[in-house]
Amino acid sequence: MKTFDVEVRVWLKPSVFDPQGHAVEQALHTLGFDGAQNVRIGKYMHLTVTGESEEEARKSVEQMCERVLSNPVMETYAYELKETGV
Amino acid sequence: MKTFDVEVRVWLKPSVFDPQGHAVEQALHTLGFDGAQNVRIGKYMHLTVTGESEEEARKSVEQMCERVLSNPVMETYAYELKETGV
Amino acid sequence: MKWAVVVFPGSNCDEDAAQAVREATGDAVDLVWHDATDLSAYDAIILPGGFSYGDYLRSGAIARFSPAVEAVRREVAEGKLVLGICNGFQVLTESHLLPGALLRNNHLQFRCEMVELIVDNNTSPFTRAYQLGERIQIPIAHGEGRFHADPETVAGLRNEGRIAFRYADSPNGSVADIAGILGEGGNVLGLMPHPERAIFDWMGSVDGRRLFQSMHQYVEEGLAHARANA
Amino acid sequence: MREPTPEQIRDERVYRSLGLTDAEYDLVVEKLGRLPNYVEAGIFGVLWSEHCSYKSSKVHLRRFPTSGPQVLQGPGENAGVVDIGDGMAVAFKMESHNHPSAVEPYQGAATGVGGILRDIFTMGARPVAFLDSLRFGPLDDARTRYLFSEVVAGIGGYGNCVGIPTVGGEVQFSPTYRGNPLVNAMCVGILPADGIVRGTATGVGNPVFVVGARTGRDGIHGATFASAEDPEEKERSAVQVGDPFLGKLLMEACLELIASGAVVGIQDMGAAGLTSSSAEMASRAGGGLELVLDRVPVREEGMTPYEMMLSESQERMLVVLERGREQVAFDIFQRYGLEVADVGRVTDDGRLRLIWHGEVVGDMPVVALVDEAPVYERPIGPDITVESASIPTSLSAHEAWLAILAHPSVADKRWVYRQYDTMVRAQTVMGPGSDAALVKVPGMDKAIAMATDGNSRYVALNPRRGGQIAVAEAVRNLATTGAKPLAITNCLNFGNPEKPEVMRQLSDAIDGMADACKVLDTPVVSGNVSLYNESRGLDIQPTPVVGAVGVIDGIAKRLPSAPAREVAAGLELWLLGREDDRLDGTLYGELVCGQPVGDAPYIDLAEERRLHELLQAIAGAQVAVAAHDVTEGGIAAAVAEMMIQCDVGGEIHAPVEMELLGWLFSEAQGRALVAVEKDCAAELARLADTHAVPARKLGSLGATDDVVVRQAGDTAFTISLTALRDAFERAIPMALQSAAAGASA
Ligand SMILES: Nc1ncnc2c1ncn2[C@@H]1O[C@H](COP(=O)(O)OP(=O)(O)O)[C@@H](O)[C@H]1O
Ligand SMILES: [Mg+2]
Repeated sequence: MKTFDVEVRVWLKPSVFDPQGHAVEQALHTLGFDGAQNVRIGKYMHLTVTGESEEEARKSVEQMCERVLSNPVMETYAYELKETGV
Repeated sequence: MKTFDVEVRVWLKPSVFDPQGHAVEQALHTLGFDGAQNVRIGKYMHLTVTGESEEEARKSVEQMCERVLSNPVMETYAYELKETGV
Repeated sequence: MKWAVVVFPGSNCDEDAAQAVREATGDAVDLVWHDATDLSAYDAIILPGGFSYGDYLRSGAIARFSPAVEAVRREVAEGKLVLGICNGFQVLTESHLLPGALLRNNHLQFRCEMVELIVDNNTSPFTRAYQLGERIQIPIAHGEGRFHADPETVAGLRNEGRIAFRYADSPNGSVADIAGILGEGGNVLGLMPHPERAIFDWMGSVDGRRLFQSMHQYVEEGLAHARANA
Repeated sequence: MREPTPEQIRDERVYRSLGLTDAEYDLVVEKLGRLPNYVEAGIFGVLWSEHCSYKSSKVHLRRFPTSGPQVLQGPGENAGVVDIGDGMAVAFKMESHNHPSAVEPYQGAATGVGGILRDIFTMGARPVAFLDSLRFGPLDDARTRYLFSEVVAGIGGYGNCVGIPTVGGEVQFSPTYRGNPLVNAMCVGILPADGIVRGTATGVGNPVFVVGARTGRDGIHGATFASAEDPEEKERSAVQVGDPFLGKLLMEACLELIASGAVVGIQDMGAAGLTSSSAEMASRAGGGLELVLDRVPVREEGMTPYEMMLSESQERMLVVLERGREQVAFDIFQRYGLEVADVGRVTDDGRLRLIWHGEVVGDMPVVALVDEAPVYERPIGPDITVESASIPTSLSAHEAWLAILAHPSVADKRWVYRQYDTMVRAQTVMGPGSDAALVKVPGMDKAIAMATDGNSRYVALNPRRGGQIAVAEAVRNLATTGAKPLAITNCLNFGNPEKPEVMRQLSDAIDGMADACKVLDTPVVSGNVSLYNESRGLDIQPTPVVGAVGVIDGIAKRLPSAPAREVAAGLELWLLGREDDRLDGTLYGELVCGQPVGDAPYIDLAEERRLHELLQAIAGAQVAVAAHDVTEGGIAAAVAEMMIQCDVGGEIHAPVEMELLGWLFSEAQGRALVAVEKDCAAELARLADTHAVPARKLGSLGATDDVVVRQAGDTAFTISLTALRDAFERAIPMALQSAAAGASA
């Protein structure tokens, strides 16, 4: 059994309005960070998973992303995975 | 003036209890993803910034992170920055 | 004495706080827009509950950059009384006028109900009308009220008598059951429960009145003292 | 993507995907005198959709009574308005957000709350309360638990943030809603009786503004798909995300703008966004509007006129100002950091004209869009035969009592409402947990009473009587607190109107509701219809939901639903209304048979009205300590709820001539339970007598820690109050314990 470090990022699909990103962008402008644009805020998740192989671990992470970690109606995800301690 | 793509990740310090990560971990176990452990949930932010140079852009992103995007009392952050269209 | 209630975009307990002050003390209250740069005309300032800037990013994180919060900082240094209720408490921790932070409730839900508080300090300008150890009924209404601070900070708060109120039965997982804390100078109080919702009998409790009356008494005594010395 | 040409729209029947039938398309061509282009066809499609035009229900809705001396504004505006005396009025309305909530429960519910909020403040009213009426499948299903948890979170997420208390509502669970949950939200606002603002675009040359959020590509075709039969189609509409923070700023800015007197007309951009708001405002004024689409602030680049007109981006309003006073608007909106754009002007040629890049891209008669939208007299199925059934009494009274209190429809809803801010604004006198909510009118010794109700089991069994009961129950909840009922709003959630049997349910239920509104003197002042509530070809049970509003002058008169614990022991319990032991339509019957059985429970509207008047008299004379109405679960549930709430047991006596089990669980209407002090009992009996309402001493509180049921002098049985409390309080939290499993992060 191997253990893998996984980082998942989940964000709203581009067509979905992100009120939080919008409000934060406005706030950044007020504070003088005029160059900040297109702010979108999503989730960043860190976890460890176990699996016989990297392939198996990837499969399970993908399932988790689709079923629990993201809401496919409005979100998209991406993840990175690497074996721990290697 | 150059434009940079920036990805910021913010997460709770290890000493701080993360109830959301805990709840997601439980949910994953209920669904049979027993190997999922140490789930921590933070924020993932995407934005673009402008600057004369990469160095200047980095400085400004660091300021944003420290002043606005994270709260050092309970959070840590990391970011990646790269020039767009390059 | 004269009170200010600062209104941030998204504040929603501003009128409630003003109503409570008028009812409990009979004093004059102004609602002051967040772009105010000078609050020196006021004897006490309330940062009210609500969702300033939608609580986006972190509650209180954006409001703390308002000109009014800079003005509050100056008045705190002058020894004026500043009361942050719920979102106001969050603004105070975000602006480091109070230590610690308020995180998402441990059960992840918004929670609104009457709770029992224990008065842990009855010598501050905010709590002098209560008995030490008294149990009072004040409603809460928050999703991010779990007080967090590192152990040294919590020990410091305890040793300096700066824990003003504790929950009898914590509704959110706060460290040391903290519901409200005092600032270093004793003239800033942040608390998650809403004393302005415990003013009239029909609200189910009138225990919030004495908080505003404590502040009134303290300020009036100070003003009388100043007049006598003048 | 290139838009289809007018000819392609005709030849390839593109109009079908825009929600128009062949016949409707032909009618559009006839009204226009030419082929519609893509944006025009899209506009007709949404405005003639069921959601916007009420084409299947309109002929029936006319049978509702809508007037009365208390009515200041009936149906037709953004919300109804009634007079509450002393120069004040309340505006209120209820709306459904069923389909969006089935797809994305959190945002669906949140945007439902945001939408109804805007309907209220556009009337010039300060919103003061929300109520939510929810229906889900059984909680043993993970998807249902997910929907339920997220819908509740979404309602709280929006309501709590905008700072308006959610003070009441209901949640019912039945297999009929498994594939099609219902989310109905109601908002109530206060305004001066002479301060009503309407959604009319009058005054030729007056400027028209879009204010609030930018227009994006969200929810294009939400209104059309809300009425589509195919669930796959329903899902195609993009998810709209609510921004309660912006919603709050928009509300404050609009109320300030209205107070400035510069507003001629204002309307929310709800379903079908810019299309319905502009067409409806022009229609009400009998005039026209010209919109320059290049000036609409957009969130995304490259948006077409079609997308701009059909977008359902949230938190936007259309405002017509008095010419010359534009600066007032600019100043106010700037202070709130909101966008405001001058997008056109009022015309007198009766046309909705759209200009883009200097060209006319759409030009349609307003009358054809709104007033002459098709109206259908859909076929109505045969009369529904109703038969009283004899229901097997296989569940013992003891078992049934516990099972009923543990049924999630009856069980304690604290898990729900403690996620809502029920007290913000600091005017809540009675919040959730009482029969009706009471919210004070600031600065006056007066409170608005409100409640929602709608039991679909009764309507499924006997639509007409079920409709009567829906109104009677909602209104009774007001009277039980001592308030005077004034008017109702409603949401008619039904199945597919193309099925004659569904139209029969709709028609009969409307007749029943109208009967009750007439007798109880509570006209219908606003409402909403949601059809095509079905999944996999199965229609939901017909579910009319009623939101009732009343007033109580003098908050000291209010009757809570249970006495305070300290005063409870020693109080007498009285039953007002008739004795009944029939199990028709009861929850007991459904528990035993697995489905609704028999006729709907007994109701007599004249008796009902006398009861309501009696309850007001009791409150007015301050004779009673508490009152609670008898509804689902019958006397057994009502007694248990009162005893659980005050945490004091007691005993009750069943009449000798009644079948005990039936008597405990009958859901006969027109009844209430009252707790009185011994000294006041005679006065209570006298008042009941003058109101010609049967009244009987049912038992008393205290003396025992359990609930003792007696008949003919003997103890029939005893049930532990602790067991009842556990059943009642734990049912929903326990069912949800595994809910986290279904929820996404
Ligand atoms: N979804 C909800 N939102 C707010 N309050 C609710 C909700 N569901 C139930 N409640 C409250 O719980 C109490 C009991 O509801 P219910 O059993 O439907 O009452 P009733 O039978 O008197 O109509 C009421 O005070 C009601 O307002
Ligand atoms: Mg009731």
